Amino acid sequence: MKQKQLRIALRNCGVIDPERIEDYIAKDGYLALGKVLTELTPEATIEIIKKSGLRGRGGGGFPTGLKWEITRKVHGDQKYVVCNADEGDPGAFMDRSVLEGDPHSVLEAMAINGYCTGASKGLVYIRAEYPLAIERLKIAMKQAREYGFLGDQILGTGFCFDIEIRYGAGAFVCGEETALIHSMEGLRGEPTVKPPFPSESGYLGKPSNVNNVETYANIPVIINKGADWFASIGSAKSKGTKVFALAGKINNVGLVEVPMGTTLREVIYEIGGGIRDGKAFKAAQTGGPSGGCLTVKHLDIPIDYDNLIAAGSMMGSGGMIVMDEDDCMVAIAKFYLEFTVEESCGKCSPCRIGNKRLFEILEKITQGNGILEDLDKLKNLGKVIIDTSLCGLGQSSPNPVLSTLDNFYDEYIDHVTYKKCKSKVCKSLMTYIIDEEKCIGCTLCARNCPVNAISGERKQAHYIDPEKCIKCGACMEKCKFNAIFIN
Amino acid sequence: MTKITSLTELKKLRDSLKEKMESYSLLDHPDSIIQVKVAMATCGQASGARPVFDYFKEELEKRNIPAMVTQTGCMSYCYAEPTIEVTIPGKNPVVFGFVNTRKADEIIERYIRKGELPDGVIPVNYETVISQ
Amino acid sequence: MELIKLTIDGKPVEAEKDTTILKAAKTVGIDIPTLCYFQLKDMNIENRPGGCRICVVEVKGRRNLAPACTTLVSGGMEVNTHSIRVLNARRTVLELILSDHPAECLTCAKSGSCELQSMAQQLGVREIPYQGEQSTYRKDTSPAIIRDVDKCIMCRRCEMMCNEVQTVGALSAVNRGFMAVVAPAFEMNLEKSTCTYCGQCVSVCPTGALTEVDHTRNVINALADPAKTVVVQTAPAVRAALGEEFGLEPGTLVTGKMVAALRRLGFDYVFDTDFAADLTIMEEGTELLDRLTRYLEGDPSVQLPILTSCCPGWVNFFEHHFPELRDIPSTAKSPQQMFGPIAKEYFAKKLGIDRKNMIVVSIMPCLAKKYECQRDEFKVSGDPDVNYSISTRELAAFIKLANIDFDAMPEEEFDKPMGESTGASVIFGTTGGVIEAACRTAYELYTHKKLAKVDFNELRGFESIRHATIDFNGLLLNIGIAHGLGNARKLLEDIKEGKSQFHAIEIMACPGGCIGGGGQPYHHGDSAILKKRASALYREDAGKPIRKSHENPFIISLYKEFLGAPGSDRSHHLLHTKYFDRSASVFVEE
Amino acid sequence: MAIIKLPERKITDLKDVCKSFNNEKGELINVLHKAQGIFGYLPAEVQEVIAKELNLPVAHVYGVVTFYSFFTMTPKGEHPISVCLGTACYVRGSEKVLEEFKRLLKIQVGQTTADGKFSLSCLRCVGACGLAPVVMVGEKVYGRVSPDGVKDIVEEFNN
Repeated sequence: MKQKQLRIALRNCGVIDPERIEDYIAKDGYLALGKVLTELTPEATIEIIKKSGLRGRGGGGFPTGLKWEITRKVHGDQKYVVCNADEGDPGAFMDRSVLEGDPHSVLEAMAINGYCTGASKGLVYIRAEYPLAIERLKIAMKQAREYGFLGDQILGTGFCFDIEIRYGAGAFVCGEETALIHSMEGLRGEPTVKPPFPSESGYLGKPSNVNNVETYANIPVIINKGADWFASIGSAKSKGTKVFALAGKINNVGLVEVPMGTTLREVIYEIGGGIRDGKAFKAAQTGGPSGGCLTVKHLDIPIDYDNLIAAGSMMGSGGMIVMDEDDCMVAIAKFYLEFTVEESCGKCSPCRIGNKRLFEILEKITQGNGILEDLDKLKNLGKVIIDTSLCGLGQSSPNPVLSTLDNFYDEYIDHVTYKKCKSKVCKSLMTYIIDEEKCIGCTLCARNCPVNAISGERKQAHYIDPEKCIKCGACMEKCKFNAIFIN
Repeated sequence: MTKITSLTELKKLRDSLKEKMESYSLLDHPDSIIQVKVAMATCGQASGARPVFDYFKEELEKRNIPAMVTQTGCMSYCYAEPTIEVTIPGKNPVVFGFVNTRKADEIIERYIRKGELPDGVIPVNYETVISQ
Repeated sequence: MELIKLTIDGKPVEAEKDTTILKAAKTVGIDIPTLCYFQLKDMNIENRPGGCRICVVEVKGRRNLAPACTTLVSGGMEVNTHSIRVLNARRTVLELILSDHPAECLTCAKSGSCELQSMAQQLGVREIPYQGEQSTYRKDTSPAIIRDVDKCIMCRRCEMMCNEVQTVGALSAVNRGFMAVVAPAFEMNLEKSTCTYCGQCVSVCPTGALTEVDHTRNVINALADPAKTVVVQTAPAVRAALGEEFGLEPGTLVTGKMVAALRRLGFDYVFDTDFAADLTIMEEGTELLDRLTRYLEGDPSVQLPILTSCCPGWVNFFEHHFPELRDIPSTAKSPQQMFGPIAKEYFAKKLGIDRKNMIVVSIMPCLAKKYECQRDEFKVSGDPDVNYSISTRELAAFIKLANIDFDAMPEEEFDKPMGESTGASVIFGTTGGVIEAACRTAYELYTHKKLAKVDFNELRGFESIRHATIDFNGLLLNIGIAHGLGNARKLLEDIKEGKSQFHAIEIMACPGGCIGGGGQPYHHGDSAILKKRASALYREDAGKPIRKSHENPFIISLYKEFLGAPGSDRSHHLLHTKYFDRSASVFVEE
Repeated sequence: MAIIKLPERKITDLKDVCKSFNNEKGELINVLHKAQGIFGYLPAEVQEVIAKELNLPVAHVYGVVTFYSFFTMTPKGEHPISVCLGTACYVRGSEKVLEEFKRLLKIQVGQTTADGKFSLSCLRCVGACGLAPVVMVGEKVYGRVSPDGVKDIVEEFNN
């Protein structure tokens, strides 16, 4: 049977020993570098990447070859190749897996990029939260230098290229390329207005090509197997494969690499093994805090850059969190906004204040204090934040709200008008009630209530005072007669 | 270690390394050997891959089974960590999930020694591109 | 230059390459509102973080709105600056900013000159629909500046002035997200930081987040106290800017009206800091000539260049940042602090009153002066030589408070004797003025010849670092001028490395000199205003009968009668000072 | 300025770190990482030393320290506990795990227990989503933690 998954970026993960360069060489490692250095001009190499149709895997989907070409064409005495390994989307771990499982593929691709753009220095910006990936990257760099794949006169040619590591320090916004560059320069990771793009003025004001880990991991294979081969995989405008970190309420949590154009249904049911505990699929959040949710009606659309945007979400870096009937979409939207509020750099006002206000409105709604007008406010505010924010973080932060409003408006109405959370997530909207029929008056619940909200005589039906109840659920857990339920 | 100074040299090295690796899994080859790969990315290590790795190394030696135990990156079955892959010469590699030392013992005794498949086998669900 | 064609609001526009939409729009009479954006042309000062997002405009074909202040024009661009989408976004953004801003307009020090307030007016905000938590911080009061950063809107102008223009580095953006704000390290009090009190942060702050410490009430109390004789001195730059607060054109000289108003406010004597500036020239000029002569004679103990010392922000700067060079500036006190002891040690005695019963008030374009007059070395048994320093802005408010119709004031003269001054002292208020005044005197004292031409045009202008060579009858004197502390830093680095070619350097902390001081009416980024103020001072100088400090008759008699000669023991005691190492001592090891 | 007490040996180490990065301003974040490694946290004094060594305004150093969540100005507990609140962990109930830690240790997020043993913080995704919910104690990762399992983790370090 033909498998749904095709591993290109992950081709060596779980196959080779990442700490042995010999394993990588045996798998044709550094062959692509050798090939471009000895047989191809930088222009010809860029042409291959352009023709392959590879687009940036970090989220934006900008054509990789074009980016390389721009960096090549900008004049500069010194240029830089930057690898963005600041994988900050919660629930995404593609880049970590590549760096931990196949670090050489990234180093090789960066060297190829250096050759193409005229850069002699590479920088990997990696999260400090990834100690193992850092360790393996360091080992790989050392080995590559020993074999002469990094350093001076690589493979006997005149090409010199070496790589340094720069550490992130816990700021999601540093995944944005201008912020990343400022962070590498030892500054606050605040983004700046583009243009100028890093390709023109990047690290230390020099032309810098920034690509993400997964993008680089594709490069050696494209060189080895050719642009046409790569372009034959995927959909019309999105070529190759995409790695997703499949997580959440799914049976087979894991890394998934599928050709572009695979449907959500195939990913969730055929690869992911369906929803846990046989529950119903409700939504899949792609693109993390910048993305939106895909619902049942999106199950059969082919996943690629453009279709996801059309569906109100985005590819993002590849996190895919699956949610089931027990997840409250208002609470999920609030969760993402809380993240954005915490991670906003604070530079521009719509993101700094707007997201906070979005969060506050959502909090009000989940606490049962929302009014219908709040939903209009969410929409207007969300649109303005997208329209006016400085960087990609702010320009996408309202997506979880707008997309849940689009797809789960009923749930918002439940919260706002009927003060109900059907998924029983929003505590403030729950009432614990004792079924008089079932209660035998054992007093166990009353004795376990931390706030003495339960009253009643022994052997008579008890009653929970909703004013006092803090909805901790202790009574329900203790009741042996299933007499307590949530309304 | 000597530096590789040309593409030809690189290809030569690749060929010899490839040949050596392949020889491990060839039935009747003098170098053939049992190969155990343990997925040791962060997830794997967090769910206990390290003791499993050590266990295989020590036990296979103790039990006189010529084998090579190596670490590898993420096999991407995160839900079933720790995962390992066992290759017996002449056979297709088999991936096992939820491996602890007890399971490891079962794998050694039942699969490696006797060739019986115990529970916990994860069917491979992907194709991997061959780079050339 | 490559010209780019685009349309803005349907109007065809031609703009040079690398022009922003904001600037291109201005050329066709379209004024896009801005908030964080700030520019002082000709001084290379620009703040465009693109952070407030008020200036967003719609660019055809672009997914989101573009900030006009940072987006460059491109060929064929179609810009709409007031579509419904733009207007809605712009107002919403402002509403958001206001939702995190205390609604304290009624009691805010900045009310009436607050850019945020005007923006709310301009965009027609009538309610703030997005209510929620407001970010709150500790209020911080220093001797000169109050930080009420609840009102900070993160425009980053102060940070830019403090770091890029002044290179003081006292302020930085700290924290992130909703709690992001501009503050000193560890959110410590400004007083403990390396702040020089130059006040440039205050002068560019669009809201009431940074304001001066207001001493008007102390002055009112002193005026109301019959036991006190209250003397006021007015700095040169004040007269060139005060009128702006009363709706007069920038550059209108209001010297006479100001004097009249001060009299009506009840000051017993209305004197002029200009007189003290003449005194400064006598002391500083003599010191310069002395050092120069000894230097030329080969005295190895003499270091050149000599640096002016009349700017307290500048003094604070080298005490904090270049303490190792603190022997190089002139030891002459600033005019404000020369005025103090002459008032309290000479004039008070003449009046037969105790110095404690004399209150000296100064009207200054400056905030650092507030700190300067509080320095311990400028006190006698705890009694400060200058009691209170209030800014040009505070004076204007005071005049309004006292129901004085400023415009109706007659032109009056300063009191004698400390109101007598020369043209040389008036130009102290602008960059290059002090050194020009010094040259006028030093030339004549050195060469014993009359200056053929009093104006030294080569020393004037707004270029950030200027130099000129003045011919002292064969002796070629290299003069350097810097305004703005960042420019001063460059000259100091050269001195430190032994590369400086100058004999004398004038330094003013504020861009433009005192006319652009932190206590002046807000120029809101319009550098034309600064130029007009400067030309007003040169005008007053040109119109003065006496234009050289050493010819000031009161100065001559003061030396004869009281001080002896410039550089005498008494002059040293009263008119000179010393400097301290105020660099941060970092740690004591265990 | 402040009178500061820091062990001399550690100050020397810190200065060596700065030197190893050629006292370059651009290396500030690398220096801060190492400094936090030496001191466990970044008190004002340490930032003063770094500012001086790298010739930066201390306000700038503080601005950077407060921007990145990895840097802390308060000493962490002997065993810093971080509960992952990444999406995968969140949908699998990490909030309840966090609540249980708070209840058991009687501290809030960002605080350290009175005996200095534990400190509690949240983090966003360690990338071990397969094991959600995930808790880290120091460098050690615990996967599939339930509220009931919290007690065992705390016990493990209490002895």
